[in-house]
Amino acid sequence: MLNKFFKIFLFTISLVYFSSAIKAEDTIKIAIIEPMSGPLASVGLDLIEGLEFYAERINKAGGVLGGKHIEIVPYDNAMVAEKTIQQLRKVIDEDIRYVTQGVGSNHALNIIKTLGKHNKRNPGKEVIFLNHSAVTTSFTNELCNFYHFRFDANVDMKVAALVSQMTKDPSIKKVYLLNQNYAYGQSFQAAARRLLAERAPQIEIVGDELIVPFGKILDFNPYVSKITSSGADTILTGNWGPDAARLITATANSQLKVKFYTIYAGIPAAMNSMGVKISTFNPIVQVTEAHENDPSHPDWLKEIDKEYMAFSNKSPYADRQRFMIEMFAAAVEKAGTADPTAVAWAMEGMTARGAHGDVYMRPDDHQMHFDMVLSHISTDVEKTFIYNNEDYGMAYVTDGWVDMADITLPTTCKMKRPKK
Amino acid sequence: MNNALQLKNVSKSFGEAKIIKNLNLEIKKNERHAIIGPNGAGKSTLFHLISGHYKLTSGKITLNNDEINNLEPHEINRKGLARSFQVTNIFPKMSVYENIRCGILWSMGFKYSIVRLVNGDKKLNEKTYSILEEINLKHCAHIPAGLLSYADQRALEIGITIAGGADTLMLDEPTAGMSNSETERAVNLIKQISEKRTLVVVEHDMGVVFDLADRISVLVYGEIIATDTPKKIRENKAVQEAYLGTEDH
Amino acid sequence: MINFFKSFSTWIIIAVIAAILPLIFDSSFSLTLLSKMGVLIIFTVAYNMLLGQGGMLSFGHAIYFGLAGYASIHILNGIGEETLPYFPTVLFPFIGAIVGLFFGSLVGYVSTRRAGTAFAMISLGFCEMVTAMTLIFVIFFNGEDGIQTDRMVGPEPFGITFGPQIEIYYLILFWCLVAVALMYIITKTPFGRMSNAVRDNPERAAFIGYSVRRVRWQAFALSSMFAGAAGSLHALNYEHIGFESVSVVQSGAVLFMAFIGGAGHFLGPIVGAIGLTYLDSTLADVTEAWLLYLGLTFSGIVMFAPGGLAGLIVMHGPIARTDKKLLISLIKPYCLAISSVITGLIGLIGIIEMLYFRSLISKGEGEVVIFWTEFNANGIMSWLIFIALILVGIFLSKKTFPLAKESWDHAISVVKTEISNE
Amino acid sequence: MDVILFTLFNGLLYGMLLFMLSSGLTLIFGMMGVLNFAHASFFMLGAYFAYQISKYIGFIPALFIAPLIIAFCGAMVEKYALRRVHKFGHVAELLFTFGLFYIIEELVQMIWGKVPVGYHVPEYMDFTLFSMSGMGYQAYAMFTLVVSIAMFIVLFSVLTKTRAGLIIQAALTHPEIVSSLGHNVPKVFMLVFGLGCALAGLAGVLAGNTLGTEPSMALSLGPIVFVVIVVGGLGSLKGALVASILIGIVQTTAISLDYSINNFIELIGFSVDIESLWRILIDLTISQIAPILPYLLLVLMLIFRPRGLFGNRDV
Repeated sequence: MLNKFFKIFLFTISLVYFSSAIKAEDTIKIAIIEPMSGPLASVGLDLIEGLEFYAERINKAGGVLGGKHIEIVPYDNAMVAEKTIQQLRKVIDEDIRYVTQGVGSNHALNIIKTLGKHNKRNPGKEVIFLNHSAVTTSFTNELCNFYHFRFDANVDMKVAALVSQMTKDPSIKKVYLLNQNYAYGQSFQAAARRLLAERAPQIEIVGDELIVPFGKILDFNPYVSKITSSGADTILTGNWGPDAARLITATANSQLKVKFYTIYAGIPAAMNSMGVKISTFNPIVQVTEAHENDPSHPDWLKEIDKEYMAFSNKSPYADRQRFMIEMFAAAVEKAGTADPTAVAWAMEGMTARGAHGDVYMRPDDHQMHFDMVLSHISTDVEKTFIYNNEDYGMAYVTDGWVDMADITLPTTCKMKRPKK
Repeated sequence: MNNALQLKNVSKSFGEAKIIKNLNLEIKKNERHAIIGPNGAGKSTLFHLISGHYKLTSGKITLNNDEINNLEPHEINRKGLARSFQVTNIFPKMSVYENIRCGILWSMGFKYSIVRLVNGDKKLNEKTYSILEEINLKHCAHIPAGLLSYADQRALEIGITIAGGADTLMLDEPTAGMSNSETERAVNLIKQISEKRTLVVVEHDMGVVFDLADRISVLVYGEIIATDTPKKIRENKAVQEAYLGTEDH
Repeated sequence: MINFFKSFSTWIIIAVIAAILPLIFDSSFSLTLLSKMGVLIIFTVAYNMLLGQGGMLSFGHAIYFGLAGYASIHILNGIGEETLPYFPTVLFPFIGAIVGLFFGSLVGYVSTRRAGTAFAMISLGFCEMVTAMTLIFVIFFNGEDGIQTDRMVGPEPFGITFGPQIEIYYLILFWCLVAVALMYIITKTPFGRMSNAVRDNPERAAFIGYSVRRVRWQAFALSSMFAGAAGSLHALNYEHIGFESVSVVQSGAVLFMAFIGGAGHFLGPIVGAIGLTYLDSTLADVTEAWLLYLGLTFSGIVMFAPGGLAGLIVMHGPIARTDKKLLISLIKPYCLAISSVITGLIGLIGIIEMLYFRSLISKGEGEVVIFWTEFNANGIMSWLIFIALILVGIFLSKKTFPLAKESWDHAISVVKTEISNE
Repeated sequence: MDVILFTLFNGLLYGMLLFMLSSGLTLIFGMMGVLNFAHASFFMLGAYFAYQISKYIGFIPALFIAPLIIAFCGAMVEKYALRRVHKFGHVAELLFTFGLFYIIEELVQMIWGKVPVGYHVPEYMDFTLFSMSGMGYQAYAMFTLVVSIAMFIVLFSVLTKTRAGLIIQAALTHPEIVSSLGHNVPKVFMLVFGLGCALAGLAGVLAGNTLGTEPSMALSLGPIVFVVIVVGGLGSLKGALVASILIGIVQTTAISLDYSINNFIELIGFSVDIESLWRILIDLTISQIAPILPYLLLVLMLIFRPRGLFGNRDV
């Protein structure tokens, strides 16, 4: 009986094996490894959809290298770190030389480490990691790697942007730090402490709290009462997901007037779950690379946004995906080949058009630099946010721009480069 | 000091209800001792107390002059006391052979070993078959125990009970629910196995009791009202009133 | 000697097949997958020492798997940084086994007093605590990032560096065979037999001289030990360990594998580990609803075939032994019943896929590919087709199932009379 | 004084939420022995149904209709699935509900998507009723508190005063008794399971809008429910109430305590100077480990007092 089972097993595995062996030569493939199942699947699927859209735009405009198309190949990691490694090995097997990922820094870290070993052990078969959203600062500091490029600002840069904006607001005198007790939250906390001391010594830190992450805390009232008694006028938090939504809801329900300075607390899914009243009760300030209602939003980008809307029935949110693909296409053109090493050389120091001036890939650490916009959620907007045809009835209003120079931080990266 | 089992001032309460009240009982070595009494007299509770299933509220129990009232069931078993249950209590998914073999394992010093194998052990095998023979179940050694007839399952349970080599056996209603011929077979089996052992038996069937027992104790509402030979018990007025008398109605 | 080979022939065949496999599937992904199967086979069989052999349902067995992984990674990193003396990579499962045994003995001691639902709850409580700790004690667990390592450390005996995946595969294969063989032998020892006895009837087991708690505790500790060995190999395979590996999710996964494969039979968990690992790695790329199918399969197995897949096969053992013809006579009614179920399932899968598409993706005109065919999730026709398939499936099942049951009853009654005649 | 009162009140609010969540499971587990792993899933379904219903006909109708639908779903699960599994024992039932947990989570994602849905507090209850030491309390929170207290009173009086309740009570302490009373046991079980699920659903309706209604809420809430029923004691409604409030107050108090072992050591006049692994252990404040405390309580309770605070028999 067991032998029979093994035969069936052999047969199916061979089927899959051979079906995946078919290769198309006239495309440049980019593998994207994101959650397509499990609780974060919607985030992953939206990102995949976005990348497919931007790649398709390049292809419609004639592709790269005289007609080659960029093809996005999705892989599911189900938010399990081991599966990311497993899928990455599959990507390498299928001879895909570019891989992109962004949800979950632990997954990005695994890709960096695994590719580091692969690229060292298999010269001539290098794979480039285009990191579109994983923000752990160390990826472009001590962990930096020639074959890793980050297109989003890292935690320190985002905190720097938040702090720069805070210094512009004289009403901010007392700030309360509240973060999740794990790697990301701790690095947010450290950066906030450091940058507040450096750039805004007049602001007093009246509370500094680490909480157990990932929705384990149901009741935020005790925290709200601590914040109330501390007399804070601003909460600086890296919280995301339910940890952010419940904090903001509890604050609004107890009528506590504070400002929130956040990275992810105001993302579209969060603002919909909190609802208009809570999202706008206190200003929830967040930092991004662009948003639709910004007065300086360029016309060409508005055109692309419109196309995106028609394609996906969603308002655009992550402009970094656009400039990542555009820069990648330009780098391939510049290198004149799809060979990863050449493309990596080409991408160093490259610029591309951004929503507020050019975006710039710093060669020292492969960290993208760009002006960042601070905005808060409001109902008083020209274009409300739309997700799968559902109108959220609110969107973002610009508080101000932070110049690229203000968030350019020194890097500790000592990159080993291959020969040209 | 010829007592196999001795109970001194034993009491057991469940919350407010006192089930066993200050009970004293002596069971001599190698005798067949029956405990009788009306329903709810506390016979099963008494068994559970002796075998360590329940903990005493107060009092003392000794087995071959060793105090056992604070021990766990398996420790009491290792001291040489084995019992059967009112409801058939075997390993229904295992074969008859394996049921008996499990019963022998501890007495042959296998303990919790993970380095010895049971299948190839000749001594173990022989002992198992000798017990199967004793209880007349050799012919169906490799049938799952759950498929046996009721009477055979009871016989198997007695087999498990004696397998460990205990010298004191306690049987809880061994013939309950059996037909006449089955009962006869069971009584013969019990007589045969208790030849060199001490036997304590709870039984409702008076025929069986008077046939089997050397001495009888009568338990009524948690108290022993008489302990004596069958003949004298039959003549005891108090017993007749409390127990046997009710049978006549 | 010949007898020895006969009784082990199935095992040897499996070992040889497993040794040849990487020659056919030499891609890094297939090797990773095969290695993962090896690791999970050890873990699942170890888990089944509790669930199947000992009758204890644990929602927290990943603790020992994961902690052993963390320990191995730390030691590997220590060797790499030369703060720890060299320890041969081949012997790493021993480290995991020791870690697993230690924690298993500790937790087992307090949690094995009762079996059943109380035990399940304690295990869940421990699992939640340990998972929370992995996030809080960053210095040891490194939070949600987990820890990476490089398995190429120390000297290279015979030129084996354990860098290439194929070398890790053979390492895992070797330990998988050793561990599974050991666990098989354990079922034949006095402890193994008493473990089953305690599962079936703890009361009776106590009255044949065995401490029920001690047997359970020992089963728990041994099971944790093998789970630890698997955890070490897991860490070597991925050169990474993360908090998922100690979480309820990992514990649930191993429960699924053991139970769907068949907890009552020694080979069941192996079948489950291979099958689910394979499906998990391939189906998940094809459909977003993979977890729903898994949940449905699991609940279906609990309801209709509590013996799991292995149970279904073993169920036919007596029939095959009595008369091969009887078995053959079952094939036709079975095929009819199975094909009617499949008809209904195709319909159900179609509906699920279209619903998923509408709620999650919903772009373009609504083209969705199901069973290599394009359907329109917004068009009424495709819905009608799949609903019709479900109805046909139900209708056919109503006809064919009684037939299958009748043939089964007939076959089993023949077997019963044969037995009683003996 | 103010702080203590305030902490107690917050603890009470949180505790009553836990009570609503777990009272249903106490009934189910106590009477049927079924440890319903999917109990929190019914809570989640309650929130989603309430979201859908309140979108069309308002919150108050949802408060009644959603639990009824859940009760029906629960009863059907019992009738067509659990009853089948019953003969394989309690562990099999637990396994089935474990599978059910996955199924409900995926079904919810299939119908409502994977992002949180916008289920909000109704406007007419969204105002500050009173404030205490600077913190405002929303009318809705008080409404929830009143409903949960009413729920306890109604349940308690039904169980102690009515005939049906007495039968259930009897069954909670002596499960074998019901059949000997000649009652239709499967029907009683079906009703109890449906009722238990409905209670979880009601909790979902009331709490979904403040906790956030999303597919992962069942997973994050599930284990805490077990803690309450074990600590409270098997089948004891009173126990569930006390345990819920106890856990609520313990958690709330723990969060407001920023003390670590190190603080304590310093307080008694020593200073510890260790780097490395153990440093982080002694620097950890009570507020940081607050969420682990319930599970610690669960494990300790099962080890040292398996019958819980008010139970009559072991788990």
